[in-house]
Amino acid sequence: MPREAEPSANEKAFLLKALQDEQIRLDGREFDQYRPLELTFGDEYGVANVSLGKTKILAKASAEVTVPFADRPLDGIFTIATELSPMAAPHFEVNRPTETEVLLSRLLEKTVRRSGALDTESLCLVAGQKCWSVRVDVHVLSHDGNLTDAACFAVVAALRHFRKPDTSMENGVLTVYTPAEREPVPLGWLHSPFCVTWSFFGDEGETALLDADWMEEQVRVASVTISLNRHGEICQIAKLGGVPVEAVALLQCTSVALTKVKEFSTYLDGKLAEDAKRRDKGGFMAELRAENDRIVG
Amino acid sequence: MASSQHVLLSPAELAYLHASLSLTPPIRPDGRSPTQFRPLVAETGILPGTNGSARICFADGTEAIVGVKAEVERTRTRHDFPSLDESAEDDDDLDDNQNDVVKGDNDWVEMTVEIPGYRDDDAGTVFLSAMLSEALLADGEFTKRLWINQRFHWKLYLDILLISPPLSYPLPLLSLTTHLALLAARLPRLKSEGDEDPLFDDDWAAAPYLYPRPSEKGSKATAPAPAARPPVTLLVMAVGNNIIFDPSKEELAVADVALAVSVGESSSSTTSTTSSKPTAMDIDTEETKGHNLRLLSVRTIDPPSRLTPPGIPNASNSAYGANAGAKDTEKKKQQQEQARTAESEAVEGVWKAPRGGAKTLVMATMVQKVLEKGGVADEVLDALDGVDLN
Amino acid sequence: MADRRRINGPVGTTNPPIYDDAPEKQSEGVKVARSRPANVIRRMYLKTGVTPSASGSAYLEIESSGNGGSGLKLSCSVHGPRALPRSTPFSPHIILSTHVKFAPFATKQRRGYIRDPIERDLGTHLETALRGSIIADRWPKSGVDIIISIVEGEQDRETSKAQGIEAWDTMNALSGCITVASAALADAGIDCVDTVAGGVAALVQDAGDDAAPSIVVDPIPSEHEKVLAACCIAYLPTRQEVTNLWFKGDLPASDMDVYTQLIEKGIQASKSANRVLVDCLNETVG
Amino acid sequence: MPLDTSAYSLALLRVDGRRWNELRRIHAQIRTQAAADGSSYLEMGHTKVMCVVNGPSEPGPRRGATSGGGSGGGQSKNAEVAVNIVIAGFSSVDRKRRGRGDKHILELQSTISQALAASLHTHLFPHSTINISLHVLSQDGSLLAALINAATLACVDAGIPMTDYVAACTAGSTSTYAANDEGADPLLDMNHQEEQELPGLTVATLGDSDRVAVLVCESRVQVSRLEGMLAVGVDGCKQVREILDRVVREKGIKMIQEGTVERGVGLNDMELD
Repeated sequence: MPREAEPSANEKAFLLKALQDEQIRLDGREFDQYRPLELTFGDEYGVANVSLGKTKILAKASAEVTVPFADRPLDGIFTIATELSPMAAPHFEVNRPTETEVLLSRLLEKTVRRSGALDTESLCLVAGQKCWSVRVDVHVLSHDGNLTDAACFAVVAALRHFRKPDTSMENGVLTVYTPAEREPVPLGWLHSPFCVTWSFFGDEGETALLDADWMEEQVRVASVTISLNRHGEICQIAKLGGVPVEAVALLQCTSVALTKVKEFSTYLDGKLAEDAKRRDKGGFMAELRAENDRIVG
Repeated sequence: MASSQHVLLSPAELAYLHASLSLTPPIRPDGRSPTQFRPLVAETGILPGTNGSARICFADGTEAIVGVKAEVERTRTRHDFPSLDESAEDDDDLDDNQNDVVKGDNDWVEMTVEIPGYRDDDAGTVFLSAMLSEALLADGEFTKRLWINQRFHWKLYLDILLISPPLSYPLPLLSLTTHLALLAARLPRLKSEGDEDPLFDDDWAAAPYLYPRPSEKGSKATAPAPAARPPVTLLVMAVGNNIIFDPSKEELAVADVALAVSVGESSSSTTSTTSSKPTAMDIDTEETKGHNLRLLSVRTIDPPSRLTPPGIPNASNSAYGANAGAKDTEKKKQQQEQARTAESEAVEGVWKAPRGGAKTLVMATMVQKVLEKGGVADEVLDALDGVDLN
Repeated sequence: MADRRRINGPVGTTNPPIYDDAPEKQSEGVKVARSRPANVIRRMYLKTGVTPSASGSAYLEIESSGNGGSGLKLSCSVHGPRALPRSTPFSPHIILSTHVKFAPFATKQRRGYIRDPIERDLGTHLETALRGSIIADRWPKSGVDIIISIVEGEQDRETSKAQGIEAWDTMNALSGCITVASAALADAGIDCVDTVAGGVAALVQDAGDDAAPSIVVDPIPSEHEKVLAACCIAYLPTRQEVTNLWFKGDLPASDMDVYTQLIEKGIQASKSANRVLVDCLNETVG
Repeated sequence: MPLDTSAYSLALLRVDGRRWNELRRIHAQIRTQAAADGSSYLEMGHTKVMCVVNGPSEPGPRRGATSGGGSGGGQSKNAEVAVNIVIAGFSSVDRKRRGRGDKHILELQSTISQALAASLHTHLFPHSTINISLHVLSQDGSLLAALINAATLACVDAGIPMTDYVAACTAGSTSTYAANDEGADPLLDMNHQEEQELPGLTVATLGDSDRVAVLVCESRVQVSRLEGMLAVGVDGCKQVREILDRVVREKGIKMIQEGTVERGVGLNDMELD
């Protein structure tokens, strides 16, 4: 098993000294500044490509009809699958979840699934017999720190962009329509949570940074991931151990996180609207119109 | 494998231990007699959230907790031949309700063993749990206790936790704890009748024990007949011809053979029903007053002694001049010859991991020592009787 | 644990069709009773060197009961002795690792690809049986893998799982595993003190309630009304030693004689199997 | 949400009769097991946990435990804190079996490991492992808090040097996330029923300070509620710390009185009162 390469002692010392004595980050960002966040959608519905600096994440949503769990007959199934492959960093192995992967998938689970962002009841087709199983696969293409925030953004973007096939129920017969028959419909979406991760440095965690890159993550002494939506609702907070941090500092982190989440939210809304405009050619009816371009042979 | 963890004893220590255990009578490192058990602390009913629970702490600090939990489960009707089942039994049902057959199924009991630091699909853990459940289910009587009516049964979950790190082979500890937990287990009293959906009495005090007590006031038993009890599994080992019970980790490290013997005790009433087979010996059992023991299972445990490092006899130890001046090929050949005999033949005072199996006679004696009247199983069961069950 | 490495079938269940005539046949109660004498084991076929890529291998087949059921077919391959991975701590002995796996199609109930507790349990028994026979200190710092696949587990088509005889079948499987692994070890040229072979004996109750229980070797559970107790023994004939003993059943403690007889019969069965084993090995050498 | 907690607004009493700032009964014991280097048993209400600590010792083969602190599997300059949690099948009302690969358990393990690694002086034991094994016998809310407290006690018993106690407790709020009422009260130490219905968080602080080692919130709650909950939680941690400290002192005094430990062997500053 290849071990994660550790930064050298000099690199660590340099980073810390710059941070604490000069108040400068290695890449020159402000302490509460994110790296440039970019989002592109794929040709298909439900594919979101997110890059945060050198961290790149692809999320793909898909849906299929299955049998609901016996103990929750009225709910659909919603799963988030995260896999860190050797593509992202050499120390990740397939089929052997590292701690990073477990924590990442738990965070996504708590942020998106348990906060009820997706209305799972709307996924039910026939109670106890048929339901949609919505699945988001998160692929980390490149790992340069702060996987959590990027992955969470990608998952939310992919789900909000996704359209599932339309269905109808007549006389007990369930019909699933192809995209050609009926325009696919978006998922029942309730709110959009985003993760904001603070990293702490110094003996008492007195320096707090947003969006730490890989190098900074190696040196940090603690971190807290706060998930919020733009209505100011906390969906999840996780400070899983590490050096203790003043409670007041955590409260400040939360309020800064709220402004960041509002920025994310606006950015995503804008991107979705842009993409919808690009796709909107008037729908199926427009295609049938005679004004369409004809291929003149 | 849990029995063969590393024993940190030198070959010299092993040889000494083996020698002292081979004496007649054997001298054990802690001065016990061959059949003597280590002292233990036991309590039951420690977890009010369970149907029955027990905790045992051995003198060496190993500790186990067992919780029994029961849930009502719908009995699956067999899909084998439904048409036959229904047509044949539907009309029977009406008049046969009183004496319908109480049947059990081994799936009604689920046992899990947790050993800290070991995965639950580790070979050793699986072996332990197979051994414990094998003994419990061997006579087919146990699952019948879980029968409620034709449509429902209790599903019994037995969770066996070893709290301490596995210092010695945990089998006897886990088995004794399970025994006590099952003895202390109670199921709510059934209020409904026949095959209707089961309804239970809320009064926990009225709940009957899974294994009914023999001499409770108000019970119809005229004589204090020995009641059925859950099985106990005992660890027995042999060094030479000496048979030693409840071996500690160090003793097990020099064992020639180790056996796990499961012994159950059935009440005389159930014996008479199960052993309608006229075995000649059964006639005596009916008469006896003591424990009505039954042999349920025997398994060989791979003794960790096979993995111990061997000592090197002086003859082949170069530090003692064994190889000095061995230059010509003649001598070398001789040396090899010597080495070979050294490898196969025991040298007094030099430890060698046991090879091969055990003589049948020794094995038979081991089992007999457990089972004989006034033997170790009798003693253990008597001692467990002394544990206060609340 | 979910099997994530393979594509699994769709969720949800379907009941298999049940044909009406099947129960008729069952209700007639046609049961093939045991035709062999009580102390004779079934015929078996053993061949070594079946897997060229392994250092040693063997194949064992035990004829079917003639009850429309299947026999036992086992294949064993031995890899090693070979160096242990560098991370393993020093061991003065060879480290055995045994894997017993039923093929998914070996029994009536489909077995998954991940080993279940029964298979792991069989592996432990096998390890105990073999470790007694191997001269382990001739290969310090090395390991050997013994892999057995049960290609066909013996099972009668007519008997259902409900009869609870599966537990006895595993004993027969274990005895086959021991014999075939012993042959494969010999084929691999790993030094043993003796060839170990497995044998099963059972205390059975035949049809008719008043018949006294009798002891038979190499029992086929479906041939008998009820199996009261059984034991599987791994025996080294020249040293007259037992390396593994597995007894299971329900015997009154006063019945020590029956227990002893059962063990003796088990040894007898093991000796018979050993004869086949030795013949097979002689054939290969000669 | 089957239960109605509106009763609280009437009498200001919670379902189990406590006021908003009351802890449940905490009962703890240390040195419960002879075989281990350190051990403890802790009850917070009906949540019952046992902890066994072994080490610092030579790192053995790694088996399923989640580790923190030293990254190099015991090869680093700091001791590795390996935590292993077993949640007994009988611990909850409805039996629910969790496998060892369960992500929730792995998360708990990692949290406890990293929380303790920051408080224990792991740099004193390079190339070694501290094995913490936790058993959950009964669950009634505040599980993570109980686990952290039990682990702290067991580490004290094992005599591993540490900065201070890591004490944990839970805090909640009477408002659900939807209701935006300002009159919502914070609650201290939630039981299982309250955890099911109300938003809450788990806080662990280091010793007497306001410094938060662990903060885990898994439910949806208005951001304005956070401050109140956090304040109550931190205050609760201080109370818990007092209780833990008392347990340790009482045990220490008893051991000196029984003559198990000689007074003065590294215990000079202990007051026998």
